Amino acid sequence: MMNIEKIRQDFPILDRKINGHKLVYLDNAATSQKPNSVINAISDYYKNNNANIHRGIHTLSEEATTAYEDVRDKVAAFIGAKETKSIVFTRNATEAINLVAQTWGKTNILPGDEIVISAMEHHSNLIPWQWLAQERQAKLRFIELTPDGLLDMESAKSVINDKTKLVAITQMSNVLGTITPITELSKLAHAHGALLLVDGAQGVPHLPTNVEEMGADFLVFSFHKLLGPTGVGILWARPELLEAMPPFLGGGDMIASVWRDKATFNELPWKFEAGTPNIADVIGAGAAIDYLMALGMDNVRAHEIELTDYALKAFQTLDDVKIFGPMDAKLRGGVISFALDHIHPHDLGQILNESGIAIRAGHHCCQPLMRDLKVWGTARASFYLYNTKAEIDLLIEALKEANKVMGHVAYR
Amino acid sequence: MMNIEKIRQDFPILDRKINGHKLVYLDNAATSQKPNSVINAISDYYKNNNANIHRGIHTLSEEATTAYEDVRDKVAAFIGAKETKSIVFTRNATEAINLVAQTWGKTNILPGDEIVISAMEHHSNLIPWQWLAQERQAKLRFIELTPDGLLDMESAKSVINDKTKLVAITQMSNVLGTITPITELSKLAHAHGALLLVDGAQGVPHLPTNVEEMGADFLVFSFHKLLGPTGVGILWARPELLEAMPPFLGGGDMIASVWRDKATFNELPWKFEAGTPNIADVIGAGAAIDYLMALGMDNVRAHEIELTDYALKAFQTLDDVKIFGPMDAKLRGGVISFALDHIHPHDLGQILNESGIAIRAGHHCCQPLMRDLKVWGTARASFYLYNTKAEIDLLIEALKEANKVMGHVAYR
Amino acid sequence: MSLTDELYRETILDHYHHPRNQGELNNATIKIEGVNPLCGDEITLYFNADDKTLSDVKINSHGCSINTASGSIMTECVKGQSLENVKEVINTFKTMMLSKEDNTELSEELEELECLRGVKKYPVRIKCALLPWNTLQQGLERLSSGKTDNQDQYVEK
Amino acid sequence: MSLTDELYRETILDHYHHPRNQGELNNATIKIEGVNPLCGDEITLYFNADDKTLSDVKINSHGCSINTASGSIMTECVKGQSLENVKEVINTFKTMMLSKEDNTELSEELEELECLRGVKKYPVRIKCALLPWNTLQQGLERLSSGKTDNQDQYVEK
Ligand SMILES: Cc1ncc(COP(=O)(O)O)c(C=O)c1O
Ligand SMILES: Cc1ncc(COP(=O)(O)O)c(C=O)c1O
Repeated sequence: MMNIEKIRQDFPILDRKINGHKLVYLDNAATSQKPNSVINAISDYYKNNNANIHRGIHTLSEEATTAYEDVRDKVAAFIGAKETKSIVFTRNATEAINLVAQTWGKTNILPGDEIVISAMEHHSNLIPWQWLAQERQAKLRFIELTPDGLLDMESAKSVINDKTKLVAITQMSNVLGTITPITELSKLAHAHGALLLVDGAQGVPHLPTNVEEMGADFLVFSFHKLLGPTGVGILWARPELLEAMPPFLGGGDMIASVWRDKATFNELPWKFEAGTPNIADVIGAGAAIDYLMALGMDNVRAHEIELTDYALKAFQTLDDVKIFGPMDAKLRGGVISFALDHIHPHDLGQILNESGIAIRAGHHCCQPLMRDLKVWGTARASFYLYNTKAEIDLLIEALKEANKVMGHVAYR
Repeated sequence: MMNIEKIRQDFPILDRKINGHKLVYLDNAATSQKPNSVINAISDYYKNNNANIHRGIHTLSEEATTAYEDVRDKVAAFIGAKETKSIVFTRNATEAINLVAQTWGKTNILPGDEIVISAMEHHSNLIPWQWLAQERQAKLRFIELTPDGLLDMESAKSVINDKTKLVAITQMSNVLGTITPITELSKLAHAHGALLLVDGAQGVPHLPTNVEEMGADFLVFSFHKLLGPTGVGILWARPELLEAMPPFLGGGDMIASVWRDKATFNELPWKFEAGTPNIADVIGAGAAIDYLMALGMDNVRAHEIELTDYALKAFQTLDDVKIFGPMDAKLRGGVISFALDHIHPHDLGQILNESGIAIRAGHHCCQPLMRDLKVWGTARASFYLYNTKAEIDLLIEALKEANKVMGHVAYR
Repeated sequence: MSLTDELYRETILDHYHHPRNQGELNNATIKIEGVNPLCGDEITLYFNADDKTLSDVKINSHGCSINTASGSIMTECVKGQSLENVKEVINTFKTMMLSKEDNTELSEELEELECLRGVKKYPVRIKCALLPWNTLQQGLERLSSGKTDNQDQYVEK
Repeated sequence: MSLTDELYRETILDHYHHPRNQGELNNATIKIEGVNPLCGDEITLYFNADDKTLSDVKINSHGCSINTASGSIMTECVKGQSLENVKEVINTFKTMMLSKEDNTELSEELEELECLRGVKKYPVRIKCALLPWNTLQQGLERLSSGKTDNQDQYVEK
């Protein structure tokens, strides 16, 4: 069990007042807040060790290099990866997916091949595959959802076939909260000779994650959603895949020998890290992992199941509310998308903000899913380890208030 | 005139002790140190305003969006760009060059076309053009240097012709310190219908820079060399070029409307910023600009000319030393590459480190230039606004010491 | 009265719940979409016009109250007006929303727009209010350029 | 004695200034390059060998003192040795450089390697010392795989 009150003290922003109210931050699926240990890791680095890495022989450069490279080990341990060299630092999950599409994709996808994603993918796990499919005359196919918002495994079985070269799927939906059956999908994909890319942008911060158990071939995620700084994402891939992939961006650090007309490339993982990396934030990301490992991801997950269960029940006490996604907290993460009958999510977001409650409103970068759900957007409250049941009570109270402000006129 | 002692107090790392000596940081061409205002801008952001930007309606998101977007105005002002929408945030200069090569390049370079760079380009301004040239069956050509390390304008005139589509050139060499005649090159390139990309990674941090006066079409640079955080680079381009360029990476934030099988793209500059950007560090970068603007880039440059002049003269008091690059401080930046006859640069770097002096040793990501200079690497001392003549004296003293440690045996 | 109450003053709620001129125009001279990628608001605007007059206008809104109300009031202000007038109305409204000062005068015919003035205090919402107007403006540009291929999309910046 | 003096102890400087077995071997059984991309050190290693013995070896170094001395001593240690012995020498040296403890014993024939033990205190320099050995190791692998196309490059990790 985690002591939430103690945890909250590690997050300075939680003392922030918004419109006279204490901040209730329920926008964690967009980005998480950061503990002092992460903030301090970054400023300590700049105050004591800052230097460019890899190519330096002086003390600062050596310290910076060690600190930066040590985070790779931490990331590997955090996601159960066997080899440190399989961890590539990117800017964010989005860049990591683009990297795979532009290197693995362009060398492996041929005309007539099929790429399979799901109906609830984030634009970041859709656009790169749209482009790749267009460029390679391949086909992009979609696994549909069940009426209650789960991944439909019947649909998966019908779209994944021997033409499938890649299944790219979210570990947890950032709209519905749905957790997908990754291990099953992995078996299905592998049975047809396809690879599995897991978009862990939502999953890795909230669920215990092990790439070997999942049977993944690629995993991507972003540290800013995982208590870490902005500007750091991860691409993990099986080393033999990375070895075979051509480099992504060209420049300093990713080369071995360079002539005017040709170049040879560096070893893994540096082959994929061109130019000066985001050193300070990678070190900050290491502090985020330390923080979560000390708490234990099982405990984080348990807390979020408890919160989500509480919230789902509380929502049902409201009039005119519709919740999107599964109603069983064990099948989903703490991301609750909802609609009130007569209030546009955008208006709702603003009204809640008057009480210091931060939620998100809009399409959540999932426009195709919105089209399927026949809405233009949803309101979304999403939780993390520092959220409390008291905050959910405040949310529910404020939603009742909102109904008053906007009136109950049953039009449109 | 700048008060250097006062400036030094803004940089906490300068109090650092290395091997019992006060740090003498002369590795600024690799990365610069950061003032408190930059370090605090980042931690203040995480402590008070952290949220994901653009898509949020709550207060934190609005504050974060405003703070992030305001930096674009600052960058535009700093480099004399007329339109804020012409400023694209990237990870570093390297990514910015790759962006141009992969979007503008792939839509504009045809078989038989020529791309012109110089003999002293950083790998980051070489590899992307090698790839583009290979892919498009175009030709990569090189402007040579004069014997004293200046850009040879006769050579420029002979390689730039009507087949040239792009001239991509460093504003200042990170090895020789050479400042290139950008305005002349711009006229030459434009007279042949070619565009000019300026690699400002070394130039922008140290020289007053104005894209209009330079006549540039593209300018790239990195904030980590400019008092700013790691993880933020800039691509500036003439807006009509950016409008015509296809997007680079696909994902959240760079789209307008998305369907399962197609998408339309966002306006400039967001079309080129896929996924959650490095929000905190962009805000830190804004603080770096504020710091430099308050001092005035003319003053920064004047200080560095003074230091460089002093250093060039002091070096000449050493035995067996060779300096690479122009000997007139007005024609070069404060980057001094040198060799001692009997000491490998790598050894030299380590010996100086024993006295707390941080220099760099190696090929400085310019292997083709090293081959031209017929060396395997150089030692390099590089200055910034917080360096002093006293530090240069310490460097010279330590170099004399090094000659003793390694012995004067005139072999190899 | 809380800030929110002020924002959602009655006129806005009225137009939100009973938007005027909603729907489609068959065979419209111009059909144009407007999108705000940042929040996902989308509208489709239809109008009939010759080179002098905007004779009819309809809008299909799926936006928030501000967006819907702004579009609804806009249709009332421009329907049947000369193109010249329409442009002036657009200018007046955009000036009101975008100028730092808060002293744009609204004529009697435009006084319904008054209720949107409060939106200025909420910078993120200004775009919600502007989307219909910017879309109309782009539609007029297309009209005068003669390119009436009905393929256009206005993207809010 | 300062740390630096210790590092640059006489044996290293001697091998740095008078490297043994420097140069090229014409028609070598194996020619292989070794590169440390992080500092730019490059060596070219040549050796003659059948399936039992490494009969001759030459090295072309352009590295720092540690790199050059390490390569020079290596050639002395392995020249004329059975392949089995060579592999053992490589193992011994790599263990000495990479193990946390500092208790690797060096036999009499290898005692010249002793001078490189001090390098362990300078983690960035360990790669300088290892490059010739890793390159030799890769060369031996190529020998036993039968791929003697002389196109190989070992890249230090
Ligand atoms: C001239 C020049 N160009 C490009 C770069 C690449 O900069 P970054 O590593 O920040 O992308 C550098 C810095 O190493 C440089 O000195
Ligand atoms: C499921 C999912 N995938 C991908 C992303 C993209 O993450 P980022 O913006 O950090 O690249 C997000 C976050 O917005 C997400 O929720």
